[in-house]
This record gives sequence, C-alpha cells and structure tokens, in this order.
Amino acid sequence: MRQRSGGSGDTPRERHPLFQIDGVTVRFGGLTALEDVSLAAWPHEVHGVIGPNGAGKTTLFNVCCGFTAAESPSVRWRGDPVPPPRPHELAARGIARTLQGLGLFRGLTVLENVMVGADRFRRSGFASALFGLPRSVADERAVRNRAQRALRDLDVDGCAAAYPDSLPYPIRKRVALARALVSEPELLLLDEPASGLGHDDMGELGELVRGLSDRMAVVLVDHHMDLVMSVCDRITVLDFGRVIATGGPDEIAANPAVVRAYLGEEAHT
Amino acid sequence: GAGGRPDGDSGGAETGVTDDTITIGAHFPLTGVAAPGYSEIPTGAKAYYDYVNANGGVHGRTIEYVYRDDAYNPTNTSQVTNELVLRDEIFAMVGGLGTPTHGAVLDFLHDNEVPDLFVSSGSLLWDQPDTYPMTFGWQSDYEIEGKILGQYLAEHHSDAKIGLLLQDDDFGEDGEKGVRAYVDSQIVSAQRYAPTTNDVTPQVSALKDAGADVVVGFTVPSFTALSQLSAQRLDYDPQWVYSNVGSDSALVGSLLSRFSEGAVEDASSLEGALTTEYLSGVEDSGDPWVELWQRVWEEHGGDEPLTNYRIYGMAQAYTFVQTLQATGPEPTREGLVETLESSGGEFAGPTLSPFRYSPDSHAGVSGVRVAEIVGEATEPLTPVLLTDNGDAEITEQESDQAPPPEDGIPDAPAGN
Amino acid sequence: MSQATTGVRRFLPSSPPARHLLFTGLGLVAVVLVAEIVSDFRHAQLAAMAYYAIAAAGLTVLTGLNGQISLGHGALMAVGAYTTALLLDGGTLPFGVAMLAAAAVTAGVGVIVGAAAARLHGPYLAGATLALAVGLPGLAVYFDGLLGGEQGLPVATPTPAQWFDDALYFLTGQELGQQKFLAYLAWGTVLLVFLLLANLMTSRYGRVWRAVRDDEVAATLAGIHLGRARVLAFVVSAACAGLAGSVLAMVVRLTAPSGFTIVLSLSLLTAVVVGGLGSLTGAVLGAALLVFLPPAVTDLGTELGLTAVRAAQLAPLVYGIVLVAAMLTAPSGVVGLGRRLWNRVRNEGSKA
Amino acid sequence: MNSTLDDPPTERPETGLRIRGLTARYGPVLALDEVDLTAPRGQITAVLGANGAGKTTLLRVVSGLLRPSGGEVLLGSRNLTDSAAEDVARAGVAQVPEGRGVITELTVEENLRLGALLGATRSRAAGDGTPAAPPVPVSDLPDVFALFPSLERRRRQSAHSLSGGERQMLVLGRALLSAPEVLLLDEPSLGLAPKVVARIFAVLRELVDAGGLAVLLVEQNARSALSIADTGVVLNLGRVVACSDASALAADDELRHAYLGF
Amino acid sequence: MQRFVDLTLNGISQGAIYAAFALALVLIWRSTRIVNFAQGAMAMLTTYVALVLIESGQPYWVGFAVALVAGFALGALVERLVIRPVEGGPELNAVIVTLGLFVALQALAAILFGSSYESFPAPFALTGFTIGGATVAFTPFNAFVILAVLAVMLALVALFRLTDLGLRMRASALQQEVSRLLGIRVGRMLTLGWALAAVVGSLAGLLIAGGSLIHPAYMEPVIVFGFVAAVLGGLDSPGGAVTGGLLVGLALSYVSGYLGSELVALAALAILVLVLLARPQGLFGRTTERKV
Ligand SMILES: Nc1ncnc2c1ncn2[C@@H]1O[C@H](COP(=O)(O)OP(=O)(O)OP(=O)(O)O)[C@@H](O)[C@H]1O
Ligand SMILES: Nc1ncnc2c1ncn2[C@@H]1O[C@H](COP(=O)(O)OP(=O)(O)OP(=O)(O)O)[C@@H](O)[C@H]1O
Ligand SMILES: [Mg+2]
Ligand SMILES: [Mg+2]
Repeated sequence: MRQRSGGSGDTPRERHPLFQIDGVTVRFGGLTALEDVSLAAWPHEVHGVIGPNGAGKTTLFNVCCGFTAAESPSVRWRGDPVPPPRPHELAARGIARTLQGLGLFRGLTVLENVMVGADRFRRSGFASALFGLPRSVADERAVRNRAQRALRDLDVDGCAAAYPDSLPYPIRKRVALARALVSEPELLLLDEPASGLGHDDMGELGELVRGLSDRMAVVLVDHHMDLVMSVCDRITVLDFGRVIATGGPDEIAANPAVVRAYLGEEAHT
Repeated sequence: GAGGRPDGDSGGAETGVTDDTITIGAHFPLTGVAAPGYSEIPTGAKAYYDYVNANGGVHGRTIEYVYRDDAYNPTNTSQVTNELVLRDEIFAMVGGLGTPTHGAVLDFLHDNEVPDLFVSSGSLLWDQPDTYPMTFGWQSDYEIEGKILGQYLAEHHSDAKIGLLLQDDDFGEDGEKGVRAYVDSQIVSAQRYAPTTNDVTPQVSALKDAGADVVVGFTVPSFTALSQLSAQRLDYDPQWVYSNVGSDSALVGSLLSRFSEGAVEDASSLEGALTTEYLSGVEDSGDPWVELWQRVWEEHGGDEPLTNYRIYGMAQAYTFVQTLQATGPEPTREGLVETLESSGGEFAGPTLSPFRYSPDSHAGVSGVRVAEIVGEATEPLTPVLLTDNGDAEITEQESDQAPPPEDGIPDAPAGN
Repeated sequence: MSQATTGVRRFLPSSPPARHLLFTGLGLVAVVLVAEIVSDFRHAQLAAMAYYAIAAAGLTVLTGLNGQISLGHGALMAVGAYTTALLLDGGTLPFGVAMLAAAAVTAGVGVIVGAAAARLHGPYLAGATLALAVGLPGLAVYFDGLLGGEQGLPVATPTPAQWFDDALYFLTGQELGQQKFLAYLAWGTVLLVFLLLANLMTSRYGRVWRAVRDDEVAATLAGIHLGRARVLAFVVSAACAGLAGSVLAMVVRLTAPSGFTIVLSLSLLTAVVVGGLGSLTGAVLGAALLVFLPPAVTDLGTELGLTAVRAAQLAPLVYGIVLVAAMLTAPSGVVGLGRRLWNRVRNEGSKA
Repeated sequence: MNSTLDDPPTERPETGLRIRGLTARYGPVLALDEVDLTAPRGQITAVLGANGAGKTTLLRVVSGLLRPSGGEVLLGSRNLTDSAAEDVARAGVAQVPEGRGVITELTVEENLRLGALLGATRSRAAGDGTPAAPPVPVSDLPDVFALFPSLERRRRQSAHSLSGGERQMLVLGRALLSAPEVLLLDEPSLGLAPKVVARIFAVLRELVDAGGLAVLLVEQNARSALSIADTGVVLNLGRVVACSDASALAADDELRHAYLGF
Repeated sequence: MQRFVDLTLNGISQGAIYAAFALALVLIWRSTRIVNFAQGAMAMLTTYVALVLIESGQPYWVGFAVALVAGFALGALVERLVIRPVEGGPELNAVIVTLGLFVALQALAAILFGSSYESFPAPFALTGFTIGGATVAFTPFNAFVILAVLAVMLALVALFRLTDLGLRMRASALQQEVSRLLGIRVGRMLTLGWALAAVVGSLAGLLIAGGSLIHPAYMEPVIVFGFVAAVLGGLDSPGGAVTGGLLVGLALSYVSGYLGSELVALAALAILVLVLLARPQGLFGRTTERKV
C-alpha cells in the first residue's frame, strides 16, 4: 500500500530537520491549547499530526505560521535558530500552508488565485506597474506562466478562467493546493486536505502528497486514517495539547493510548 | 446673446435682455442646514418682481427672476452660477447669498462681465471697485454695524464689562473689529462658535464666567436663540446686544416665546435686548414701507406669512428695480454699473440710510440705528448713524426717510 | 454577435498597458469631439463631472478592489484643493506642478489615514472616516490666517500654455475659452488618472488588493503584508482624491470648508456604488449622475410649475429615491446591470 | 402527526419523510432530477454519492432553503413542499448544514440555546406541553455536554474560537436539542476524529431505535454510513441510481465500485 | 471652577443625547448588521409628527407617545419596503440605501413641514438647578434625558442578554440561513429590530429637540457624533454606546470651552482614532482573536 520514494523515514539523509519548533506552549485564557509541544519536519518526509478534535493541531500550525503567539518557542531552520516566523514572511521563507477551510479568493479567477500564490517571484515595483512599463508586463507574464504550470501539474488547468464558487468541491481543493505549491515551498503544511473529498479523490491526493515529498517536507493534519497511515513516514499524536505518541504509522496504530484517545475501537479498520 | 432687437435703434443686444424681458439670477441655500430663513429671501424678491411685472414692468419689460439652490456650498454655487450665466444667460446676478458661496463666483462673474449686484452678505469683499468693478454690496456691512454698536456702548455702558459672542467667520470677525474700535478696553471675553456646531453653552458659560454684564452677539438667528437658551439654562442675564442679522425679533422672539408656554415660567425672549436696524421689519406695522411690503406679499406672495427675510428680499428687489429705472429704457451691463456709481448714492428707498455707492465705493447701506427690542417690535434709541469702514467718524443722519412712492414702484428719474 | 466581439478583440494589443494606452487615445479623441461641440455651460458641467470622476475612480479602487469603505474622501479632496490654492497663490508656479504637489501631499496624508484605517473594519472604518470628513475641514477654520477660515481661499485660474492654445486652434479651428480650457484640463487629468489606475488594477497590485479584500488569512499566507497592501490602496486613492480636489479648486476658483462637507464624501461613495463598484466606467457614470441629475430634476420641477424653492427641494428627494431604487433594482450598479444585459443579448445571439 | 411511542415505525411508514419526484435547478443546471425517496421514522436512510451528486441540494430543498422546480416533500400527512425554511424547522425537520452552521459570534451556550428554543416552540405548538417528538436522549444542555464533553468546557466561549471538529459537534448538539422528528445530516463526520464519528453514529442509532426519529444521513464516507443505516440511496448527477437495504448495497460490488468507491 | 463644572455638566447632558442616538444605532446593528444612516432623518420625521400634534393643542406627552409609535411603524415600514431586498447582500448596498433614504426623508420633511426653524417644547424646566447659590448648566430636562437614556440602555441590555427574543434577533442578524433552519422567523425579527431601533431613534430625536430648535436638518450634527459615539463604544454594546456618548459629549464640551468650537469635530476625530488604534473594535467591542 505504501509507495515510499525513499527510505528517508528511517535513515534521514540530512543531519538537521528542515524546520524544527520546540517548547510550544499556548494558552487561551484558562485553556491550555498546547503544552510544550515539539515538531520537526525532515526534508523528503511526510509528517502526520493527528489527535482528537480540539487537541491543538490547527493551533500548532498557527504557531508555526506566526498567527498565534506561543509562550517561548524556539524555531530552527536547517538547524540554525531563527526568530519565530511572521505570517506574511512565510512565502518568502519557503513555507506554504493550506487552510482547514478553503481560503480561496472568491472575486478572483482560478488562475488569478494561483497567481497571488506566485507573487513572491515578481521583480518589478510599483512604478513600473503604474506606468505599465515592459518590465512589469514581462513580470506579469512570468507569474502567469508559473501559475498555469501549477494548475497543469494538478490537472485543473481547464478551469483557469472560472471563479472558485462555480467549481465542484474537489476541484476547489486542488486549486487551493496549487496556490500553495506555486510558491515552490520547501515546507508544506496541509490542514485537513482530505476533508469533504470522496474516496477516489482522496486516493489521488495521497499519491500526490507522496510525490510532493520528493521535493519538500510535508506536515499533514487529517482525520482520515486511511490517508494518514498510507502517506505518512512519521506521525505525532496530540491530545489535550500534549504529544502522547510519536512514531511510524504502524507503531501509532498499535499504540493503546492513541487508540483510546483518538481512534476508538470501531473505526480502526 | 438672446433676442436681438428688431427695431434696432440701439443696435446692440445685451445678454439677458429682450424686447420685453430682463432675466436676472441669484443663488440661495434652498435646501440643507442653511435653508431655514435664508430660503425665504428669494420668495420675497420674487413677489416684488411679480408685483412690478403686474404693474407694467420696467420700461415695458418684465423681470424674469431665476434663483437656484446652492445648499450653501461654494462648489454648488459655482455650478449653479455657471448655469445661470452660461445657460440661462442672465443679465445680472442680484442678491446672491453668502460669503464663501458668493466668494467662489466673484472671479467668474467678473470674467464674464456679469454685473454682480447687492450681494446678500455684509462682508467687506464686495466693496473692491478696482478688482471687481461690477460687484456691489447692499446691506450695511458688519464692521460699521460693530462700530456704531461699539460707540453706543462706550457712551451708555461705559462701566460695563463687555463680552463678545461671535460667529467664527468674516461676520464675527468684521463685527468684532468694529466694536473693538470703541470699547476695546472694556471687553473681558470674546467667544467664537463654529457655525457647524449645535451647542453654544460652553461659550455662554465662558462669558458668564468672565463676568460680562453686556454681551454683544454677532450671531445668526438660530444661534441667537441657542445663546438665549443657554443663558436661561445658566440663569445668566446680561444686557444682550445682537447684530441686525441675528436679532430678527419676530423670528427669534416667537421661537423663544414658545418655550415659555410650556413648563418654563420665566419667559425668555429678546425683550430688552439691543440691536441695530437698517430696514423696518414686519413688526413696525405703522411704517409705510412695511405697509407696501404687506400689500405686495398679499398680492403676489404665497400663503405663508410675511417675514423679515422676505422683506429683505423685497427691499433688495426694490433697489434693483430702482437701478433699472435709472439706467433707462436701453439697459446695458455697463449702464447698470454706471448708474449705481453715479446716482446709487442718492437712491431713496426702503433702507433707513443711503448707500455708499460711488466710483470709489461699492459698499452698501451706510448706517444703522440702535434700537431696543420691546415685545416683537423695536424702539429706536438713536437716530440713524452713518459711518464708513476704517476710522471714518460716526455722524447722525440729517434727513428723514422718504415714504415709498404711491404705486410702490420706484420712478424713473427725470431726464431719462 | 460574439464573433463580432472576438473579431474586435483580435485587433487589440495583448498586453493590458498597451490596451489601456489605446483606450486613452480613443478617450482623448472623444473628449476633443465633445468639448468642441458643446456649449460653455456644458463645459462647466463636464469639468465638474471630471473632478467627481477622478475622486470616484480613486475611491472605487479602495472600496471596490480593496474592500475598505471610506466616508472621508471629501476631506482628502479638501487637502488637495487647499494645497493647490496655496501653491498657486504666488502666481508663479505652473498649475501642473501644483496639481502634482496636491496629489503628493494628499498621498502623504493618505499614508497616515491609511495606516490607521488598515487596522479597522466595516463600520469602524466607516466611523473613523466619517469623523475625518467632518473634522478635517475644522483645521481650515483653526488656521484661518493661513487657510482663510470659513471664507476660504481664492484660487488663481490656470491659463493654457501658448502651444496648447495654438495646437488646439490648429486642430479644431476654434478659440479656446476659459471654460473649455478647464474642461480640457479636467478631462485630460481624468484620462491620465484612468490610464494609470487601469494599469494598476490589471497588474499584481490590483490582484493583491482583491485578494486582501476576499480573504485576509489566505492573502497573508501568500506572502502579502496586509497592512502595506491596505495602506498602498489608501494612498493611491488619496492621491486621486487630492488630484480631484486640485481640479475642483481650479474649476470652482475657491476652496472653503463649506465646499467639503460630509455631503461631498457621501456623494462620492454613492457615485461609486451606483455606477458599479470596482469599475472605472462606473466611476464616470456615477459622476455623471451627481452632476446631471439634480439640475435636471430642478428643471423638471420648474417646468411642472413648482416654485423654485419647491423644485429645489424636489432634487434631493428624487436623488434619494433614485439611490434607493438603484440599489434595489441594480445592486451591482449601472455597470453590473449593463453587463448582465449584454450577456443576455450575447447568449441569445449565440443561441440563434 | 402525533404518533405515539409504541407505534412500530415500520407499520406507519407515512409518518416519516417522503420525497416524490423532486426536481431542482440552479439556473440551467439540473441538480436534482425526479428524486423519490422515503425516510421512515425509526430508520436511518443514508444518501450517498460522489461530490456534486446533488446530496446537499436535496437537503436544502427538503429544509425549504431552496425552492424545488417540481415534486413534493411530505412530512407525515403534511405537505412541506412550498413551506418556508422556518416553518419546515418548526414542523420538526432539523438540518445540520454542511460546513458553516455555527453562529460564530454567539457563545457555545447561546448556539445551543437556539436549538432548545426551537424545541420549546415545537412542544408549545403541540399544545399539551408534552414534547412534540418522542423523548430523545438529548433533551437539555447537560445531555449535549455528556455527548460532547469538550463543549462543556467552552460553554461561555465564543463559538468563533472553536476548532473545526468542535464546531461540528456544536451544530449536531444544537440540532438534537430541537427535538426533531426528522434529522437531516449533511456530512456530519466532516472533520471529526474517528472516535467521535463512531460515537455520533452510535448515538444516532440509539436515537432512532428509541423511537420516532427519522434520519436522512448524507455521507461521503459510504462505508461507515452504510454500516449504521437501514436503507441506502445512491445519487448520481441528481438522479437516484440505487435504493435498497443498506447491507445489500454494501454487498453490491458493482455499485460500490461505480459510485461509492470502496 | 464654576466653568469647569458647567462644561462637565453640559458635556454630560450633550453626551446623553449622543448616547441616545448611539443606542439606536447599536440596536439596529445588533439586529440587522446594518449601519443606518437614515436613523437621524427618521427620528426627525417623527419629531415633526410630535410637533404637529403639540401645536394642535395636544399635551406634550401625547405628542411624545405618538412619535414613538410612529417611529415603530416607520421603522417596520422602512425595513419591509427598502431594507429587506438588500439584507444579506453586499454591506455597501445597504449603506447606500440608508443614505438615499436619509436624503429623501430630509427633503420630504422640508416639503411637508417647510424648512424653517421651529421651537420644540420641553416637558420640564429649562433653567439649571441651583447648587450652593450658583446655577449650573444642568436642567431638570437634562436629568430627564439622562434617566431616559439609562432606562433604554438597561432595557436593551436585558433584551439582548436575558431574553429569548433578543437571542433570536441577534441570531437573525448574524446568520439568516442558519437562523431559519432553527425555526426563527427571520423576517419578523429584522422588522422588529428596525422598528425598535426606530423607536429608540425617535426617542433620541425627541430628547434632542426638547427645549431647542428643529428644522429638517437638525439631526445632522447629532448623526455624526452619535455614530462616532457608537463606534467608540463598540457597535455591539449598549453600555458602550452610553459610555461612548458621554465620552464624546464631555470631550467636545471641554474642547469647545477651552480650545475653540471649530476644533470640536477634529477632537471627535482625534478621540476616535486614538481609541480605535488601541482597540480596533471599540471600547466594549469583543475582539475575535482566532483567525484561522
Ligand atoms: N482564540 C482562541 N480562544 C480560545 N480558545 C481557542 C482559541 N483558538 C483555539 N482555541 C481552543 O484551542 C483548542 C485547540 O484548537 P485547534 O483548532 O488547534 O484544534 P484542532 O486540533 O485543530 O481540532 P480539529 O481537529 O477539530 O480541527 C480548541 O479546544 C479550541 O477551542
Ligand atoms: N449555488 C449553486 N449554483 C450553481 N450550481 C450549484 C450550486 N450549488 C451546487 N451546484 C451544483 O449542483 C450540483 C449538486 O451540488 P451539491 O452541492 O448538491 O452536491 P453534493 O452531492 O452535496 O456534493 P459534495 O459531496 O461536494 O457536498 C453540482 O453540480 C454543483 O456544482
Ligand atoms: Mg483543526
Ligand atoms: Mg454537499
């Protein structure tokens, strides 16, 4: 079932994780959403984060993206300490994320949606856009080409001119993914990419994610165990804001604490 | 140019003048915050022109009076003046209202050589014959009014502490200048209110705090009323002195007296306040001019009552008809200006004192008299006092005001 | 029918800026044609329409593309107008420089206002900008020594350069009057502003503004600094307002606080929405509504035999009713309505 | 409409929800094409189908949010076809909408109170003070909190702060509080942890078995849906392509591969 | 010192008026998520209704009550006829509709009642209380205004916090579709919201008019400052509206008294900007921290 592209899970080719965050503690008033959680994303690896609803998965992503401030996280990028990221700097740092909802721009066509994702590759400035200088035109063309390529890669170039609302849900999910991928990230954070997808689409998504791990590190949150178990090299399980288990898919599936807190007996098929 | 003259005895056709009509225009705030009161002025003027037209017009021509709304916004004034000048092709602008509003079209009217008569504002701007040779003021300007009030106070309230309540524009500023020329040292506080506000209690309270026992207000009527209400609230009762603009006792008094009908025992009206006059008002029922206005309004006005604003409009219209009569049967724009410069100073009319018109001056009425408000009417305290801007002296007017002509229409002077 | 449109499209340049240049050229021809045909009175109306159109175009970028409501653009126009009045006062500065300076100064104010506005949303932004519209003109009264108080500052009228006069005479054989010159000046500015705004709207900036409007979080994740994008939109739109104020000052020849009341700000917003939010064509249509509707209603009222006072009161009544009716029948503005009709015609055409 | 508890549901099938020849369009798009189906009381009817099959549309038409262009919707003897959404809700049809059904500006408790209010309205409308629907295990707030403990701790928190799964729980709890006769669930498992899904399905089964509740369950997750459903209906491109016993459906390999993908 | 006391008391009584108006805005915002720019014009219209009655010889309180009833009817009518179609649509469309309504109603009043100043009576004395021999800028009528405003505020808080009706109204405003699925008659709630807000607005109109002058545009300054007050307090909160109103009233009174009245509007701007920079949701507005 697993189509691993390399043995990266067991013998990392790199000495350092691409991205590492340690000691994440987040409190909302009296509620502790995360307590001393760590997460490391290795290149060429798909890392799953699972856990019950409200365990803090999305919050952890939010800390990684700088949307939520944690108490004293230490962040490393390829082993070097860096300041905690700020949301609008992520794209430039090579981090992309999809949202638990869709987060598509309703007033922009599919192509434009993806072009926004490619914004970091532009080179010309305000004046050349204002006066319509050739530099800006060329720049615009380049960004458009990138976006078209990204759409083609995900097989949704047919609806480039459509507006997101008019498209079926699975297509929209792909567009959202295309927008994340067009920025050519090194780290991709996927928050529930499979929610709402049918069986076939989920299968394709799994293959796609595996394919992506050749090019980048992927961290994935989802509640579909089929998907998580089949694509992840390593899994972290959160419960009540704490890490209760880490390990390969098989270890996790067999971990009684995980079964108790998350999987339940029945769904474990 | 509209309508050539077929009999061609003068050859030239003047814009806005045809064989049987003369078209003139004006701008007023007919809507918006400034509309109350001011929007009545053109209705008065219109009634008088209708009256004249019904009685044969001026030299055989009827007067077509077009007035447009500018909502007291200079941008709109500019637009409606364009409309009046370029589309309606008026012969002259007569009585356009407001300092900032009319200020916006001074240059335009000048460039298009449109006579700009009798601006409805007491600003000094209209008296610049060198820059604006076709613009004329009409009413007494705020400075001379201030001077005459100042002199009166210096004589009759020489020990008083004087406070000033001033509208924060040229009206208050010019008035203050005039008052200070005589009683500068007596002034204990000068409070200004922005015409856009709706609350003058802080200002009145400051005057009370400064211990002013005479308060001179250069206020428009609504703020006169508001200042009275604020004073009543603070139980503050100085000797009030209001500029002519804001002392319309018929209006303000009736507004205020309504409050006394209710739970307020202490009737607050303008009783006993001092003011100035350059025209007789509705309440002076014995006055022959007022009788004329009442007749005109009954015949050509609407159902609404005659007010001092309407009298103002009629009096202004009277002066314009007078000017036309004097200009003769072939009115030209230059002729109009010439007439005013040469003989405008001698016009006898509804104003208590003559105009200051001459080749060197386009300033309006030369003087006012100080009066006390008694009930809804006024009782003169001084003869009509004449003066001019700057340090011109104040003198008493010698002659009495002439009554209106029998038919209520100014005669064409002999020789024309 | 659709073939006809694609046929036309084939002859259009493919890059947006080139297309905009072409349209501007066509616009210029249209302006000259209209200006040479109509009367001086219409020139004055056209000039008025122009300054509304410029300000509305700036506002439509801000509100339509970036989703920020501003009820305070009238105050920004005042900044441009006062700047122009002060700079033209000496009589030595060319009016073009004064206009540029007006745009620049207002853009500077736009940075400050925009920085505050960037943190606010919906009614909070509306409230703050409303306070701006009402508060800022107070400065002119406070600094009455410099800014002329309630009475305002007179503005020197610009005069055409000799070459312009000559060129136009050569082209049309007609004299260039003051009104006509102002109309040319105003519409020349409109064309220029529209050209630049169209470039921006089709560039990445337009796209980024729309993205920020639609989804802040997703936009941030795409690497967009929300605050910067918002402030930039505000600055661009403020510069337009400043330019509009500058043109207004020169056309009206006076700049006074009473010319920049809240009514002006609200009119601009109305023009933008009724014309069609986010569209430059809509801005022009909205401006036309502001200039031509009230006098038309007043005239109609007078013709129906109403007194001038009644007719004048009729204008705001009808104006208000038109606003309500427009929003109920064409919620996407005149441009949106046109687009819908056009699509229907085209669909029927292609079915046939 | 006032059926009694001891009525075996199968004997009075007309007491559930019946849909006859239902057709709906979005402009030119035909989203539902002559759909017939029945959701009897005391049963779970699963509606399955790929993305875009028309499942959500079906529920929106039933709950009155969308006007059908043909066909009818009957609740017991009552015709709900052209009723407004609020009247359908008051008649006892509760919908758990897909995605955003939480009023995020209200607190968790206020959201739940809205459900309870509808329940109270319904029992008042029934006249005699007894609940309009048979007693269900979830009749007040504590019951909801027992079912979804994580909501209790967030009771006074604004619903905005909830996680995706917590929101889904909130909407479910709210719908149950309205004491519905028919429960329309649009992908209730969306974003929920496997354990919670299992619990919810078990609770549903319990509710249905306890008495008159009819459940129309729309699910992507065909396998687990069929495992608790009595009947399965498969939609494809707005049409019913199969309708039979849940276990039979699950066993039909051809159908499974063509439409259900497992 | 006397001056300071006077300015303070005057600020409080002016502030109460802004608060009354802000309460109406808050009510409509909470129950329909629309900022009603026509609120002032609607209030002006009903105040004229009261004036016509009072001038025809009816007692003040009859005019007062009829004006409130008229406000209720007008609010409901306006919502049904012109607001309903734009509800749930783009935010700006509703803004433009209320602006259009504002302009039209004001023009209508000018046509119906003429555009001149009218004095509007007050039910209580208009001379300030005398404290320690000095008369202060606070009249029995001012006291009535403040009591009325506080009563309305408490009523609104109770409505929204404690009653089911309030909860239904809020839900309808926030999510129409979900509310309908919960059996709420959304249309009725929205109409009710407008009607109640128009009653509160009419009350504000009457309180402002009392013992002062009215004309078709008399509400204009109040609209601006009332809106500023509502935004300052956080549009969602009745308590915020009253706090905001008093704050604006006091600040403007001090500015007008000590600095100059031309700075009043500018001061309002300054306060608003300062507060909103620190709290973009207003003083009492709830912030929604979670974005993702
Ligand atoms: N701004 C906030 N204020 C208060 N509580 C919050 C806030 N944000 C998140 N929480 C709480 O923190 C907890 C963790 O939320 P988070 O969204 O990370 O959960 P999750 O693991 O992603 O769950 P799910 O699988 O349901 O999406 C939740 O219980 C949520 O209610
Ligand atoms: N508002 C709309 N306007 C136009 N077409 C729509 C609209 N909503 C849905 N559709 C179309 O109607 C069809 C049925 O959609 P529906 O949402 O009912 O499917 P679904 O079975 O619920 O899918 P999913 O599993 O993705 O939720 C689809 O083709 C969809 O594109
Ligand atoms: Mg989550
Ligand atoms: Mg669906």
